[in-house]
Amino acid sequence: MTAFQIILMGFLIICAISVSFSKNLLNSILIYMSFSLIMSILWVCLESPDLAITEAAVGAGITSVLFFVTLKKIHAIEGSESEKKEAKENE
Amino acid sequence: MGPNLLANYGEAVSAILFCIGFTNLLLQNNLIKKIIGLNIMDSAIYLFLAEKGYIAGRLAPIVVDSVTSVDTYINPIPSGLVLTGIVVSVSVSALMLSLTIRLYTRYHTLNLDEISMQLKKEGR
Amino acid sequence: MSKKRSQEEYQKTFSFRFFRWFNGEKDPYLGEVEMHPQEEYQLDPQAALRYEKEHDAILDKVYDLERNKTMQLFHKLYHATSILFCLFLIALLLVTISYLPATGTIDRPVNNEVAKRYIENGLEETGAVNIVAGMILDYRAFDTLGESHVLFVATVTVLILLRLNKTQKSDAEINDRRFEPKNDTILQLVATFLVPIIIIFGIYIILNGHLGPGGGFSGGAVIGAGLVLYLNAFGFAKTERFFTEKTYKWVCFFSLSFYCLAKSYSFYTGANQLHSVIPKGTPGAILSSGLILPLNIAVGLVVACTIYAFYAMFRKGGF
Amino acid sequence: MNFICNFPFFSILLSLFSGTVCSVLPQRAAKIVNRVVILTIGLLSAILLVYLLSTGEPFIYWMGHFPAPWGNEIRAGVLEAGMALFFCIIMYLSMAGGAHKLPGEVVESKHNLYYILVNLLLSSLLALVYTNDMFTAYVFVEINTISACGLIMIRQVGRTIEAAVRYMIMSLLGSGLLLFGLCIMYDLTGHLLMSNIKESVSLLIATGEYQIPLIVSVALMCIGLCIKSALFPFHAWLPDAYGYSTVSSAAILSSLVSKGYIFLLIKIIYRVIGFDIFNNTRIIDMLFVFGLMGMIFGSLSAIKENDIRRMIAFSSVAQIGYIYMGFGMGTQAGMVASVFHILSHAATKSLLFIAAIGLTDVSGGSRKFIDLTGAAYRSKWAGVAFTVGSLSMVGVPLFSGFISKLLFAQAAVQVEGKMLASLIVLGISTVLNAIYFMKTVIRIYTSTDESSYTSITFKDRKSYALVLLCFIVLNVILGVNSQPIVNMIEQGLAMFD
Repeated sequence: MTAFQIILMGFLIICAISVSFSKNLLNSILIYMSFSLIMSILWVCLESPDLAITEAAVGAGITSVLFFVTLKKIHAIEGSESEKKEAKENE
Repeated sequence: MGPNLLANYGEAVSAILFCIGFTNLLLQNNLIKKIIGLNIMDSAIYLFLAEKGYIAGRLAPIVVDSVTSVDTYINPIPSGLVLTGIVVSVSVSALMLSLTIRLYTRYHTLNLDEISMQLKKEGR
Repeated sequence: MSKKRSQEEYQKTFSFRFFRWFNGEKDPYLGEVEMHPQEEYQLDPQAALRYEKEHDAILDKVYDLERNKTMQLFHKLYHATSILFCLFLIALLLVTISYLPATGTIDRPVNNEVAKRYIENGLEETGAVNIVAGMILDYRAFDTLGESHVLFVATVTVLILLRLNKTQKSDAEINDRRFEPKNDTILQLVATFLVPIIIIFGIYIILNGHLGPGGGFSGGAVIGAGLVLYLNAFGFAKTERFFTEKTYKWVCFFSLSFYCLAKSYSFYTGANQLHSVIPKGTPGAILSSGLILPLNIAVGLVVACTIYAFYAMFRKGGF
Repeated sequence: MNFICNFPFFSILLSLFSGTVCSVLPQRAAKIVNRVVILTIGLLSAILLVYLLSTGEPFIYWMGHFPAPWGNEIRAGVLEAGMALFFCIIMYLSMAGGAHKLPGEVVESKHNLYYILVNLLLSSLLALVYTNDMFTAYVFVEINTISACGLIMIRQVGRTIEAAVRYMIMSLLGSGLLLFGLCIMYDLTGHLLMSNIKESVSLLIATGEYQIPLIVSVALMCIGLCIKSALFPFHAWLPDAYGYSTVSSAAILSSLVSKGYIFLLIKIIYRVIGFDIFNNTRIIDMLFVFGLMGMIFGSLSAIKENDIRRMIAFSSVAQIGYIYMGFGMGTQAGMVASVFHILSHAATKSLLFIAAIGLTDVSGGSRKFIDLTGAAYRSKWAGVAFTVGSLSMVGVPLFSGFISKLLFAQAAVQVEGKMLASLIVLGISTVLNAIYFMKTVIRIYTSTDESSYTSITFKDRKSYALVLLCFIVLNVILGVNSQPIVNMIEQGLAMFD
């Protein structure tokens, strides 16, 4: 169990660092999602199922959805710019 | 250095994560990444707290077969605190994201430095 | 040498003006200053354009990030100090942690009489099988009351930032429709299966908050996620049939008021050593543990509505 | 238990509940509810204060059915009740003084939300004042932060939103550090209630265990609260936030929000760590140095400023420096001076913000000094009030600022190592204060020959003038009748132990 926890924690640190250095915003949000998921597994290992459920529903679910809507709103998801152009041309 | 660094490896990881989040919040130019940094920072603190409640070889604090001996379960207090904390961090990140949307619709950038440059140029 | 001033001379002095101003008899400008509306100053348009361009050029020079040496230096200095500060913080925290009591062991200050009573008497005193739920909704309920208001105040700020008025709303709707999946069959079919299951699972988590892991907040988040999925699959037209801003307002109002009043009752009776009339029930049954179940339901409703509201606000600035 | 002991709990719950109620009420009703609630809470706090002065004993109130180490508690002493009363007075006056500007600054449909924010802000301030539990304090600190952010950006111009983002980033750094410090403290002591933590901490100090983590945790909490209350190097968000938000918001933010955090810090110093233990750490030297730097650099930035509201905002930085200097002295006298300065600064700064809006209103809405020339002749009450505020800030006798400077000087004389530094900086800061405030006062009393203001009515509003009069009276009361208040503060601080 300890080895498993240590591996998970290593993943956590890798995720946190790669969020900071990734160029693409969508990528960093996906990495953050996996960060939350790993965190919730870790909490199961630490015998706190309440936290695990909440983190899985909130960190990996709701927060990420909100991030995605924001990205869509600010046109940061790749492709949405070109889609917009197409839509304009169609009009 | 104290004696317990290796035994407290979970806390050490949470301290490193805290500082990564802190650095992101302080240094990233991009607002979205700042917000992710904020979330990482908060999660790190919660990991720290959860580690504090953990006792090796004991069960989650849900009473099974009406055994209410203190030697059976882990400490429930940190879990309760973290539950409260998670709600706070969700609300804060929703607020920050909506601020981001507003800023973007007005200035068309996510970089705070560029925004303050624009404000200075407007000369008010 | 004192000389009595004549009336005219006196009228010119400051004190005369001050006293008249102080008594409110007269405005200092009336009579002394000829008052007429200022003529609008009109700049020659070409000169204005030139002037603006010059101004912009100067500003560009001053605020040009890439070429301004001092500003660049400042930025580098700022980054360097921040990184140093963070490294220092890591070192400090690691040293601190190395001195903390070892994790996982039993004889630590954390495992004291507080945790002992929560575990040993929690079932009896709160009626909740899940000790964490009993702790946050009964022993330390004031925190949780604050927490639900944090969520409420966050919604209020999001409303302030993103709610649009009627005229802007139609624009936003047109803008939103472009992003909306136009009757995606696969998504709709999957949603028809998934949404009921997700919502039932959320309700299960809420209702079992005092019996197993879960509770109002996580269950509410799950239900909110289900609603968001439904919205994405079928569009605003469908959801607005049962969920509008008014629904949100009243659900939130009733749940939070119920929460406030119920907790006020329990705080009041607790502090004044009165007997609380709320029955505890048999531990383990669904209808047990006093106020915890209704409070979980209230919190769950607030959270589900809030999450749906966040999503709708972010997407098009209204419901 | 006496029925009056329920009052702190009633006031917190009343303001929380009124926040919820305001969300469904029509706009006018929300305004009335807001006013009535603030007045009621003020009244409750006044009664509580009288009761506590007569009994002379602080009391503990259980929040729930369980006693000390298990349940949650609030605690009321003289200082807490006095602070609550004072916060209510300032909040009521600030809301009333800015009420006539509100329709122009905030969109009509969002007035309700404004009152919700004010109610919740009040509840969080009251909870910070009364609470006896560290984690509850953290939760209400977050409510305070979010609602303050809402108050900043409810007037939606670009500057305020940018300021709100900066404010949130700084505050979140602060809350993160506060929470981390709190967690380490919890790990060392196993308690969350302030009184129990204090027992454990004194035990730890006596046995010499866990010294380093203890100091680090205290330092983290202190730095977190310093960042949140805009101590000098962390003040970047402050001028825009105070300078461009609505009038009432600026007055409330500058006088109450940062004071709530400072009061929490006082509680931590006295009730969590213990005054003597805190004074033996190096932390007070750090607070002292940052306080001194804030006093000078805040004033220097204020002198450079060309905008009246931003100038007042920068002056806040200097005044918060004063408060931290008092903490840094490490004596009872310094602490009393700081607490008195919290009161005096709150009364004066909100007066200045509200008077400044009167001056800018009659100058065509411009806030540049050049346009303010002669503004005091056009709006008499605002002119007089601004002068009173400035004199108080500079430290002229008869006004509250004089007393706080006197107390600071007296406290400084008693401290050996820090006497010279604090007296010199106090002198320099007073001179700098005088430069920029007197410059403004002279400017607004210079008559002009220009005649570009005909379109503006010169009439003073009655309610606005009344608010300014109340503020002036409050200032003079604090300045003339200071001895009972100082005694009360001393009594309240003694009750903390």
